[in-house]
Amino acid sequence: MTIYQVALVAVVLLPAVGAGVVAVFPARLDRAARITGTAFAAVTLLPIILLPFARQAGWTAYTASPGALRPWTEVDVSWVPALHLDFHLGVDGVSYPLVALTGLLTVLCAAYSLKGPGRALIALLLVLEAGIAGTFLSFDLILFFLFFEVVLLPMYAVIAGWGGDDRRRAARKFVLYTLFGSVFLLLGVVTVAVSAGTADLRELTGGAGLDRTTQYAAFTLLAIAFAVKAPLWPLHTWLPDAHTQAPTVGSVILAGVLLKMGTYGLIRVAVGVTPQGAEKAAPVLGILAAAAIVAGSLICLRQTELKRLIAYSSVGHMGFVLLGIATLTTTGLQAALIGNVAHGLITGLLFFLAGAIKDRAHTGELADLGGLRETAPRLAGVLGFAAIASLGLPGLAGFWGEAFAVVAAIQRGGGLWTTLAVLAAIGGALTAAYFLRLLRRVTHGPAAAPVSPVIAGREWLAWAPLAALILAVGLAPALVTGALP
Amino acid sequence: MTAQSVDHVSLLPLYAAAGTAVLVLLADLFFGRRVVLGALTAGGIATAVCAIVVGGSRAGTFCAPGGGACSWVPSPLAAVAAVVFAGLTVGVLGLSIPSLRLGTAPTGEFCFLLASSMTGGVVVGYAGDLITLIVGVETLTLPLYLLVGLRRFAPGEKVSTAPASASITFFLISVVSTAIALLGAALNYAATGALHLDRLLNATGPFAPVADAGVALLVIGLAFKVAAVPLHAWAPATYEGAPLPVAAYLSTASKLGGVLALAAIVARLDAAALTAVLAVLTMTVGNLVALRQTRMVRLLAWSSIAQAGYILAALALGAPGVAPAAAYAVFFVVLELIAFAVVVALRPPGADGGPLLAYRGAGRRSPWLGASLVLAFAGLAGLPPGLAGLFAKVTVVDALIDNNHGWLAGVVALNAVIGLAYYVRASALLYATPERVGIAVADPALLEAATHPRLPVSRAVGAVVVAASLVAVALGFAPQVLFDALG
Amino acid sequence: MHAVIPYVIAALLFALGVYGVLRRRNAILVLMAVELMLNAVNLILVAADASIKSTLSGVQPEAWAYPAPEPKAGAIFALFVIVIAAAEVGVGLAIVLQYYRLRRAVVLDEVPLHEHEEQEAR
Amino acid sequence: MIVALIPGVPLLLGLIGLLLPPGDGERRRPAATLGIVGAAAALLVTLGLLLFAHKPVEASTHWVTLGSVELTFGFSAGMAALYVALAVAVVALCVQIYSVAYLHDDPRYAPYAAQVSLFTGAMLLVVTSSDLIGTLIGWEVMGACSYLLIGHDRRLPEAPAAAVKAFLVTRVGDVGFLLGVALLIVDAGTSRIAALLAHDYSTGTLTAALLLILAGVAGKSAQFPLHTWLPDAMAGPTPISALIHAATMVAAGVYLVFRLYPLFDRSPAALAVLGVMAAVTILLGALSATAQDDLKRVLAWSTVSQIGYMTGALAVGSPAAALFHLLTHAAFKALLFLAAGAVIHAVGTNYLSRMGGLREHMPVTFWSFAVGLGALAGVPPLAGFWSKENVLTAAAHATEGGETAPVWVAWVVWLAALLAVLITAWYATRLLLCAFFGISRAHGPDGPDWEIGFDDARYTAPATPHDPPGAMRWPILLLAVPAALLGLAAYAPGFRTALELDDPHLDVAIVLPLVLLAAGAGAAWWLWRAVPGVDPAEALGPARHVFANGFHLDTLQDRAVVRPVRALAKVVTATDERVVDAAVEGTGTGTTGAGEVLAMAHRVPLPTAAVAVLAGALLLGAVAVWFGGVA
Repeated sequence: MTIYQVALVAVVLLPAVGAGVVAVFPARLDRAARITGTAFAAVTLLPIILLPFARQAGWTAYTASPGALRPWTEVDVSWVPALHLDFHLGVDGVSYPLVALTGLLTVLCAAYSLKGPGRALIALLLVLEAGIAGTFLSFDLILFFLFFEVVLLPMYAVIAGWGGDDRRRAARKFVLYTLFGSVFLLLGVVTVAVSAGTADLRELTGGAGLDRTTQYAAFTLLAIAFAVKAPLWPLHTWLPDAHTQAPTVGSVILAGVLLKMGTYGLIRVAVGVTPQGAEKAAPVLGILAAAAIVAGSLICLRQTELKRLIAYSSVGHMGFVLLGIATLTTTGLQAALIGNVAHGLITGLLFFLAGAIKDRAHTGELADLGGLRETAPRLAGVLGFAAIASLGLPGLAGFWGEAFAVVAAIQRGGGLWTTLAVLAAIGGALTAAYFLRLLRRVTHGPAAAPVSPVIAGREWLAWAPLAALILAVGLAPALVTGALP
Repeated sequence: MTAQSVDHVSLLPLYAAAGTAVLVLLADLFFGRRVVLGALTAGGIATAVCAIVVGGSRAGTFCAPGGGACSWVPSPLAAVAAVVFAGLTVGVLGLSIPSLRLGTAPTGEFCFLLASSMTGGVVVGYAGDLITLIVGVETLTLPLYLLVGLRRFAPGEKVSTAPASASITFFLISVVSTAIALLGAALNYAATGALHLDRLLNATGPFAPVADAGVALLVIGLAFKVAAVPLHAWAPATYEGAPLPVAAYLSTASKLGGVLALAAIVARLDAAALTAVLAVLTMTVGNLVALRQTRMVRLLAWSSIAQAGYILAALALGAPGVAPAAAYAVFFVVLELIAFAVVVALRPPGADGGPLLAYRGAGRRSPWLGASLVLAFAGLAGLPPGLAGLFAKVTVVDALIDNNHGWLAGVVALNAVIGLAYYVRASALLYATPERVGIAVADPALLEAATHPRLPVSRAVGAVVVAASLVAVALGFAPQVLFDALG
Repeated sequence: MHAVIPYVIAALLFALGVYGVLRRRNAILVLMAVELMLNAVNLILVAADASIKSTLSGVQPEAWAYPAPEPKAGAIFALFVIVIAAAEVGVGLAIVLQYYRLRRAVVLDEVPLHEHEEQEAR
Repeated sequence: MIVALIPGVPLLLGLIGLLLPPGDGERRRPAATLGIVGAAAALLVTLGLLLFAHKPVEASTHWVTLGSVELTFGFSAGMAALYVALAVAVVALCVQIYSVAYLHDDPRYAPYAAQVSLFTGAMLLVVTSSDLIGTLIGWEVMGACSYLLIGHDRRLPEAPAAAVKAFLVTRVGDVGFLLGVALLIVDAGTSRIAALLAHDYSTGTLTAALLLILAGVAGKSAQFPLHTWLPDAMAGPTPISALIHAATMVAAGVYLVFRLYPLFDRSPAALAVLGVMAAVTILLGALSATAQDDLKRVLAWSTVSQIGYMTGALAVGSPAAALFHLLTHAAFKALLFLAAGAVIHAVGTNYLSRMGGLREHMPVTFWSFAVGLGALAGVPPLAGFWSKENVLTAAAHATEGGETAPVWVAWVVWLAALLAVLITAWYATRLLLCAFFGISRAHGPDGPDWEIGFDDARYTAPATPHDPPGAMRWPILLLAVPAALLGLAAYAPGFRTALELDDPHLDVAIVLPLVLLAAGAGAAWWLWRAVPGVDPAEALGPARHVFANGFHLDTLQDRAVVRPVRALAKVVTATDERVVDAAVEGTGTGTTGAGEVLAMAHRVPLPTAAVAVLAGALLLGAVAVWFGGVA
């Protein structure tokens, strides 16, 4: 077992063990438990940093053809042969940025919670990290499903335990709706595994061993599952409620990486395993993605609550990612990958900021906020930065995914895709509209509630890396797609 | 007629189980309570050991002349079932110890009945013909009628008729179901002349309708045992009225017995349509009604009805569905036992399950018990961290899709969503913060601690919780062990 | 025909039993109705023993599909059913007695299936 | 890679500046230093390249490959680009220095200075980038900076709205820009401008792409119909107006068309659209400028009109004339705005109706204004005269045919441009007269009032208006030089070759515009003399209202775009809540309801239950017998 394989397993195992350790700390050692949990999250970054050194060749541009899946390193241990389940982990250029993002956001959230509401939250964050990283690293379909499910209950607990006033309902909606999506994932995954006789993604990628009909059926099932998670309009309504009610760190993880499980799954599993199905369904997916972009933006124009607005903005942004995937061109898929990471960084930052604003002003209603640049200029500055990044300003991370989703749609050509590109571009303009409306309400205007301008160290700690990465990815998108041509 | 040669070795599990019953009876006559309990525990363990020693590959015994059809057939499934029955018996005994100590039931009788029931369960697993099967099922069930109603009230304690009502409900409906099952077996016999399971075949020709009706009645009669909808009305009332440990036994061992009996039938006779209808009805109605339950045991009862639906879905496949159904049943009984064990631990000895609201905040007061219950609920819902439950669901769905029953797999999976709704509600309640009271209270947590004292957990109950949880975790991480044992 | 009469009687008996179970409110009488049903089963089993050979060999064209009928299996089954019935009656009477002791009645209308829910509704 | 320094230094210093703590007094010094150093460094590098580089400078490196599209990160600067960069850097430097004094008490000066740096850097990136994606980055960063800077003023309720409008309207244009760029890139497989210019596009693709790009150009350069943001953008601090109007932002569109001109030259349709757009814009801007009461709005509308001249020149096939006018315009418009800032600083209002008689108190400002307005109107020999003359000549030349654009387009542009000479002269004269001549009307009954201006609550207006302090005066004087003399640069061969400008030849054709100029100016003066102290704009009669409101195009835009979008948003939100989400919630409540109904059904006594159970058994048995045999 090479050091890289150890690292691969450690990425999943360390947070899980950390969660266990934090959970058994007695209540009076609460602070020690929280520090321990954060330390575990931080230590998990080490194997994550180690992983890219494992690659021999390039950063693999992703294609859905047989044999295209060439992991940098992998671990394959038989687990439950009766269910085609192997403990098969691997990492490549598609999954690595997301794993790194997961690790980063978890550390930031854990550190952010050091002065927060208890050790159980940190334990749950670690479980979430294990589940999400496991999903990204799974090279076995059943294992993928298993990890996909791991995050459900912890996320429910995070929302229901630390959320806002209406948290119960929101958490229930989240967990039931996403489980509803998982139903389709289960059926799809098992259909594929049963038809192909294996659940190994390396063998399955490219649609090997699946006939056309099976691919159609499986893609439909898988696409619905991932569309719920991503979420794709009109399967998105769990998202605003969950985001509005979730605590800050919950929203960050939810928007930052949890949604990415849907898009990642779409790229790796749905498109990867059932390419013929994807080809057939691409127009539908594209239309829905464009609808998500436009509808998400329009709905955002009417939102009156800060976190709800940001939540709906996710619908629009993930629409761009899905549009990129739907084109099925390499450009589109790579745009989707960058868009994934960018959205994770930007929306993560936005939710941190929304949390900071709500903590200070004790309200998230746009009507009750205002004049933030007078009362808390730095907070307003970072918020402005995040908002401008989110509306896709070139030079910042958000640009690449959105612009090149449009480019990919044009590349695909034909009346339909050109129309979709136009709609998406218009959606981009609308995105600017609602973010400017947000800024105008929150930062401009007369100062409303008295807001403390002091920004705590933990807040800087959480914001600074994200802001720096937004700029870095914006200037050098190769950070996500790989440095090599 | 020559004397049959009997392979006593393969009968060892039966001897052990039946011997346990006799031993318990004797011990009750001559020794104190401790010895009785010890005898039953030892007997249970002995039965499990015997079943493992005999294994699943020995030839059958009590065979009809001409070879082939035997009445006692060791099989991997039978061995696993015997071990599970023994384990459940010991577990339920552990759960009953606090209330037995309190004297709510006569120890000797209680233990004897439990041992008898275990014997019946073992017989069902090994049964090779319809007679043995039905006798086994009856042996499993008959003592339970009594156990359900076996409740002594201390002087001064408020006398409740609930156990007696539960007992009579269970008894009457169960007896009717037995009659129906027997009628089915008789009609089938009349049309095909087959009693040995190996000789059961689908009928053709003019008597086929009679045989079909027989099979249907047989399946319906046995479906009573697993509380399949629409033959389920007894279950919630009975669980609710029965003492908690007995309810645990009803929803685990008794259900497992029903599953085994059904599996024996549907594996050989075609009852796919009927079983599929039963499955869909059972899981849907079970889950829907469970949504509205406000009492813990009723919630568990309805949820276990729904779970039976998933098992029936696998059984609708016929022979290929037996192994998945059995696997599911084993995962299920382990998780269900945890759930009941935690409920017993959280309630005062001899109390009933109580309303759900009584569990508010229990997970914060007793973190370990709370964690176990969450593990059980998550598993029953089919989600991690209850990996055992997840694998159970995957097993069933895998089998259904593999055998072109995708639609049924879809129904199963969708029902899991409804199921999660109430499991998650119950789990969340465990960690809910204290309810606001009308009067101003400085610290609601203190008030809650005062009004909801943390009850001491009996060592036996704790041991059951720990053991069952460990088994669930182990099965979660190594489900292949079970699949290997069943295959 | 040879075996019609026993079957018809059995059917009538069973139906009578079912009717009794459904209509009777007295637990003892319900128990007896169940006994009727079980006896109907016995009748079928014993009658089947007598007619099974002709059923299989006379009518069945591909008789090879069925092994030779098991000798007197029905009668043996009937014996077991009688035992089961006896056990059930024994247990049943015990339960009914216990119920009677507590409620001074054996009327089944009073047996609720939903006792506790009403209290909770408050 | 030295070219990269031109945009790189201001951008980097701008980013660093954003991190500085905002504050007063001594803490402003680092911010001011960063801002001035950034602009000065860009200026020096540009000057160095202009003096020592003899051929176009290029440098590029591989950036990222996205599928089949390869992006490079590169810079190139031909001589023309360097001249534009020079103009940008000079204006930016002036604005930075000027702002130190203009915003001397503003607590948010630090982010302001940093944003100006970023703005400058972004414009320089547009100028020097050799890659369309780089251009796009600069293009959009400018938009964002304009948003931030226009919204800078915290005491103006309309400032945030104006900022949003500026960003959004340009962003709407950018939808087209992005799509056009995407079309170009996808077809060519690269985003290097040189490769794009050499690529052989089909007519359809090219026309579509260029028309889409024109939408972006219209947005950025405030061309009809996307010009509406520019007058409102006057809510920003005056130095920012100078920056936006003179060198950055509005110039970017013109420069982009110039940069891509080889492509435009292949598409008559695109040029025709551009020409019509230019003609409409020239007249629209000029006419609207006649009736404004707000000093800055007059200048703003004049910018709209002057940019129209540039796009008109492009349309009629003379990018050189366009660029020349861009440079002279940069000089005189920067001068005008900075001088206007001085006026506003002195009198505390933007409104011409409150000004008057400033000539005596503010001689420096007056003469700067006079030079600026003269250049704007095209009075010889000031800068504007030469460049405008070039545009008119080019248009007249194109009316004879032989250019890519259709002849009728050349006619339209030429006529519009001529007519606008008259109007420009009129409103320039009016502006000068109203502000600097006549009696002083500085204060209303309640003293100075601060409707629009600069973000400085602690500023107290002087008792009598006077010329601004040195930090504001010197930039004005510095800019007056090119505003007066840049036109003569057309005689400098180096400059001419760099812009590929024709030799200046003054023939009889200049008489016509000069007559028009004289007529316009004379008319204004006559009106002023006829009824002293009354705004000549009164003479416009009922048209004044229309002109003052920019032909009500704002209202039209509101009715045709903003309200429908809002209504659509309302409908979509309602649909989302009442249909999509309601379906989800409905499923939930429906399931729970079904559960309740079923639970109710189970609350029956034992005998009923027994009947039900047996009935169920019977039913199932029947099902099994009827269907089971088949299955």
